[in-house]
Amino acid sequence: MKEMEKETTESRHYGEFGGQYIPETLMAELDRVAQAYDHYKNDPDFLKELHDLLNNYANRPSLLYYAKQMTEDLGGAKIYLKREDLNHTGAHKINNVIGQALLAKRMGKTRLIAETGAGQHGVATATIADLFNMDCEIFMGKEDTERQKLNVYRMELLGAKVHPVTTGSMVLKDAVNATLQEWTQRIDDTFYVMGSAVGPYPFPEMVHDFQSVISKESKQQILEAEGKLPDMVVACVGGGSNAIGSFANYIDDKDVQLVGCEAAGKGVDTDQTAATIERGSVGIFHGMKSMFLQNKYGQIDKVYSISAGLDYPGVGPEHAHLAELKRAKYVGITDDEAVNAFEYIAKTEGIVAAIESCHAVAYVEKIAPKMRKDQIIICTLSGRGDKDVASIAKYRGVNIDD
Amino acid sequence: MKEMEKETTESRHYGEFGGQYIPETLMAELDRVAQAYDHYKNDPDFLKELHDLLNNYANRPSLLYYAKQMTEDLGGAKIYLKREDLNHTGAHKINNVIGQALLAKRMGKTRLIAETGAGQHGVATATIADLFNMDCEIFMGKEDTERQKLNVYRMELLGAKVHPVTTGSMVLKDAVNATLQEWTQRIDDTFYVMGSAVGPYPFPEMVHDFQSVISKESKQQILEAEGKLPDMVVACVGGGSNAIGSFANYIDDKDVQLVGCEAAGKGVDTDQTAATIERGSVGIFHGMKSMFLQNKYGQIDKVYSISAGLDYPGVGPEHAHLAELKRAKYVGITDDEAVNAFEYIAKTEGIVAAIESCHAVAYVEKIAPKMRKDQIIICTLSGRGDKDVASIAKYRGVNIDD
Amino acid sequence: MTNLKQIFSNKKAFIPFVVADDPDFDTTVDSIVTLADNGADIVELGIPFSDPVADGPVIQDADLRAFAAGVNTDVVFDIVEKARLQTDVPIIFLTYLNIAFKYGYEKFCQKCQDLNISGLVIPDLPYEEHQELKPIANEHDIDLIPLIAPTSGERIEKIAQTATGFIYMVSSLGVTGVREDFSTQLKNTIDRIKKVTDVPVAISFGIHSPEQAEKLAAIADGVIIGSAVVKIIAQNTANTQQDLADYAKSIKDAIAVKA
Amino acid sequence: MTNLKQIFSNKKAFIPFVVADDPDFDTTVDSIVTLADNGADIVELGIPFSDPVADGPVIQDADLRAFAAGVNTDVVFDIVEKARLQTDVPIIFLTYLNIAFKYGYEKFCQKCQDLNISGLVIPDLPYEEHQELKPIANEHDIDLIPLIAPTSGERIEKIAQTATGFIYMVSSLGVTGVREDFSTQLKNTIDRIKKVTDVPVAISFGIHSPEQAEKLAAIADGVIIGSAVVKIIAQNTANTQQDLADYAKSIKDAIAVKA
Ligand SMILES: Cc1ncc(COP(=O)(O)O)c(C=O)c1O
Ligand SMILES: Cc1ncc(COP(=O)(O)O)c(C=O)c1O
Repeated sequence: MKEMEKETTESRHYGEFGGQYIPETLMAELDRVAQAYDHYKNDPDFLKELHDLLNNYANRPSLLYYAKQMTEDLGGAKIYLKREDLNHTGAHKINNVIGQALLAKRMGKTRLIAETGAGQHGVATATIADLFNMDCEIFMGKEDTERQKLNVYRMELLGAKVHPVTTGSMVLKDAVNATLQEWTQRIDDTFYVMGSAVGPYPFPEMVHDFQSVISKESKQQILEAEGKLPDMVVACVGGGSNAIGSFANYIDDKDVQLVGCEAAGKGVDTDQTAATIERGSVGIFHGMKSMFLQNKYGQIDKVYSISAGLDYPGVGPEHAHLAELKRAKYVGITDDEAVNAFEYIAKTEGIVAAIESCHAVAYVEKIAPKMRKDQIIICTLSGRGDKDVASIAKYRGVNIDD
Repeated sequence: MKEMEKETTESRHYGEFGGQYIPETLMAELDRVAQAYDHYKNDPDFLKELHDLLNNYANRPSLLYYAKQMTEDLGGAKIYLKREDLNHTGAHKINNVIGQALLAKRMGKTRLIAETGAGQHGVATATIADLFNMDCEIFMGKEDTERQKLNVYRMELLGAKVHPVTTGSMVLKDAVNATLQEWTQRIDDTFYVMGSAVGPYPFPEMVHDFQSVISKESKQQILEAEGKLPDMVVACVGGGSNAIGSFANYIDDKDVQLVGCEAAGKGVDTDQTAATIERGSVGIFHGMKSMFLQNKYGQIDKVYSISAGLDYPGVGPEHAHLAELKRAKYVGITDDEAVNAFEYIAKTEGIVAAIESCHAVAYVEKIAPKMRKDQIIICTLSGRGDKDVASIAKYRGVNIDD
Repeated sequence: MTNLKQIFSNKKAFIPFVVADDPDFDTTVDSIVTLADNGADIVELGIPFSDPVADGPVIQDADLRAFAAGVNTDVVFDIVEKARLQTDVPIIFLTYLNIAFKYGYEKFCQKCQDLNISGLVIPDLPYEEHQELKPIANEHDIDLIPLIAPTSGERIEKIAQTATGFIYMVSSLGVTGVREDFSTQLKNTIDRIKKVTDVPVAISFGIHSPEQAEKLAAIADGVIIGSAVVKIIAQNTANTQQDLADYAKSIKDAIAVKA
Repeated sequence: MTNLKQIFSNKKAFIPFVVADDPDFDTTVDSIVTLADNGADIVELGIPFSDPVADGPVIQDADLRAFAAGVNTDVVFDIVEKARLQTDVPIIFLTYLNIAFKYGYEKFCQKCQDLNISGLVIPDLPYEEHQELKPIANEHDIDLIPLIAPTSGERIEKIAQTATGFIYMVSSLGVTGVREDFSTQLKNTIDRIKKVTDVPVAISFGIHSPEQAEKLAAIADGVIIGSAVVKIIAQNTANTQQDLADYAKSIKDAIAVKA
């Protein structure tokens, strides 16, 4: 966990981004979390338990899989897939949740709260709450609870209480609002498990650190397999947790291109988009200064993507900074491109990948043929796509209702 | 793969069970399969490719997970879970499919056919067909295609052609019939990938061998973790593939109790059951002599279980033999018990396990408290339960339709 | 052993197939008698099985009609008993092994002997397993009629050498059904059989018209006609027995010309 | 700096809160004037934000009504301009930082100064980040009014020491709303504040009845009443302005007695 120490120095801000724009009611608690994290991130005992859980519960390390069929079919760069879909609960989310929940436990908390959009982060949080014998309450936009009844039931199955949020547009951002409010009202025994690399310091840092296991492993794995670093790392970007985890250990390797794939929805230039970095502007929301989709008066936009996990009007501050520095590049991928990629990777590799992850796959399909055969791409498959099969069928006009 | 050589000697029959009760049209091809398998099972090249795929595609070895919460809650034997649910595609089925498809490839076949009940084996077969660039056709009872539209779409997504079978009761056994018929009509380029440890020789042997990686790993893992063998190994039994794989490397260790959990449906003594060994009688069907649920004239019964994967009127011949020898014990677990176990393991360990696997978990819940704390149970979690959440909700009267 | 082999000695044999109890008890009795009276040399009676893997849709449907009528193994025996009051035609059973196994091989064969059943055709009992039934059948003067397929390859000689009664030759790949073309391997296969045995060879699967029957009778010792006969019975009209009689006669004539 | 601090010098201040453009432009202008005319010492005007994380349902609903009326930052400035024709009551804005940020801090503060806005309450701008706005606000004679909560702990002194205008004391855990009980830590917190600064302390969050206002005014320098006022406006009847006037008077009376 060396990279942690390094990456976290001076990370309350990332250039002009980041910070702690959060009600005073929470500030003292945020300080406590930050201090606790500062302590535990260097605590051998904490790190041992974290690694033990990552390996023996989350099923890490995840495979770095050489996608032979895709590589041959696309006829350019060699493609490796970092298989976060093979984690317990089926996505990268668990890496972060284990870390934060472990910190909560060390801080003496007995109750976890979290926001969720489609339910992935809620399920991951409910899962770890079981493992740690903690109470768990999940806040989810009412519209999302209705679209995702199955995931609501799944969370309840795992023993979590799910609160439908009826304020605002009743989707993910409103769930974040509600979770923050809940935290305001009860901090003594409660820890807010943030679902992505967003929010006020120290959340973006923690999430960065806990997810950086992705690139820590992939770097080792690619060196073993190929004896050299990749030329490009590609990951999808919702709040940016799997992407920052995929990038972290390559940020100082200037020759490694970093590409984040945002959800362009119906198109970057339409209203139905979630391409924050391309289409958004600097703003302050959900505790951080970063890029947001917002109108000229700073009201946060409703956003759209076929992918529930990318359907967020903001992005983690470190990504905003990497974009500004041009250290990473951010591209929009439309619903159509992502759905095509979903089908493509299923047919070529036999992998049903999350529609979120397929935004990254779609970019690989575009870029790999333009690269040389001795070049290497690592693409993070952030999750599995079982959850998406029904909506892809609907998108294709196939009726799959029972 | 040493255990392969050992276990397969003289396994055309298992005591009075097994054999090759199959139309003459298929016999020569079956012989070719048997001969090819006899050759390749000792071929270092074949074994190397097999292991490579198991490790780098199927995500093996699977975790042997110490279920601390369950152990503490039940207060008896130490419980370990063999986590086949963490395999790519989410169940043990892939182990076998990789093996058989690899054999098919070596035999020069270019087309895989398979039966499927709920769709698990069909999805696994379609997946590997993608990887090997083979054609794939799946036979599925029409009733099942209607109950499992999502899995039909999933197979199609993977590029397989799904044939609804309209003969007989239009469920799993009819799908087996139809696949056998299809094979009869086209053997030159086609391999029938059998989905469980059933059918005529050499299928039960092959499936045994390919699935025995489960116990090969678990034995090594438990010796590392505990320095001794388990006292009991528990697995659910549909056709018996995950169970035989879980038992294989312990069969000669007479002190290790082996327990197979059958689906008792509404109760072993009701008509709505699939508890083949407890309720069935010796018969000859689907190419094998084994135990079957049938009437006194030998007509095969309609069977029932909440679990689509255990809803089969027969069982693999090796299990019939192990039952006869009393080397393994077979117990019926009702729908109710399985659903309770589904909820129990979700709440205690944060694992949403397949309803099939939960038949084994239910037995562990009963037996562990009666065992000493220094005893050890290994329970195979044959698959993950994402596919079952909707039907469990329905079973509990919760409406989850979109 | 039985007299099955003799039947083929001076003519090409016509062996129609009927599913027992399709669509009811009396019709089957009538059908046996009609076929016997109109040229059938042997009647093959199918005992329905819940899962007839070796049969095509026409016979599967007949099985379903029989089950709807309440068929079971004892009912089939009763049908034969009733038919035996009107005809002595040689009868063979086609059924799946589990039917005989569950009845008890000994008891099943005893019952067959009592009813003067000459042979058993069991599609899911290949050479490798036939020892489990053959000795018992033989004790009761019943031939276990083996099947040979164009795909049998090296197995042909092995199977033919131990055959008694006749050999049931599967004429084309796939399950039973009415087909228009036949395997070209057919002649070769029969030649190979003839080299090792003088047990007659009857061809099944796919025969429909008198022309087809004639063509196949030229290379074999008899023809087995299943789906085409079952289809006539399936019509289940007042004319069915007459149609059956006409059809049987047309086949018998077609193969008799060449005899 | 501004004259905000002075307002508290000889009385307990009454600071009602109104959401701008709820339910429409004219009502807000009227409400400001009514409150000013009936005892409000400062009017706190909320600029609606799409995601008011620090507000409870009553104020969230008011925001929605304002958005329905087409509110934006410029509209809010227009409302103040219109109200300024009728009243000189000190006005402060409550808004979220992104509203000011997106407008441009400089431009936003200039506009405030032009309209004689005395202060800004920004719930998502804590001490740690306030340097990004405070210098600009101060240049334009605007107080950045800091919040202190019972949970602020060690932060109390740090925040109080740099406060200008007044301190916005959050009286109970949780978001804004009408509550019946108040934190017992309240008095202690105020004592700690008073030890390090003479900047007045006004209490917000949860005040509903004149009795509550009276009780809190006893320990603080002023009371801020949000949800209770917004609820009256929400009724939106012909009597609303009269109700507002009556309510303002009752609060003013309650706290005046003790002054
Ligand atoms: C599978 C998957 N990938 C990606 C994301 C996007 O989140 P992030 O950008 O934080 O990785 C989500 C969020 O739910 C997800 O479930
Ligand atoms: C998860 C799972 N477990 C168990 C089974 C039962 O099969 P078997 O007895 O061959 O392991 C199935 C069959 O579909 C399954 O999907």
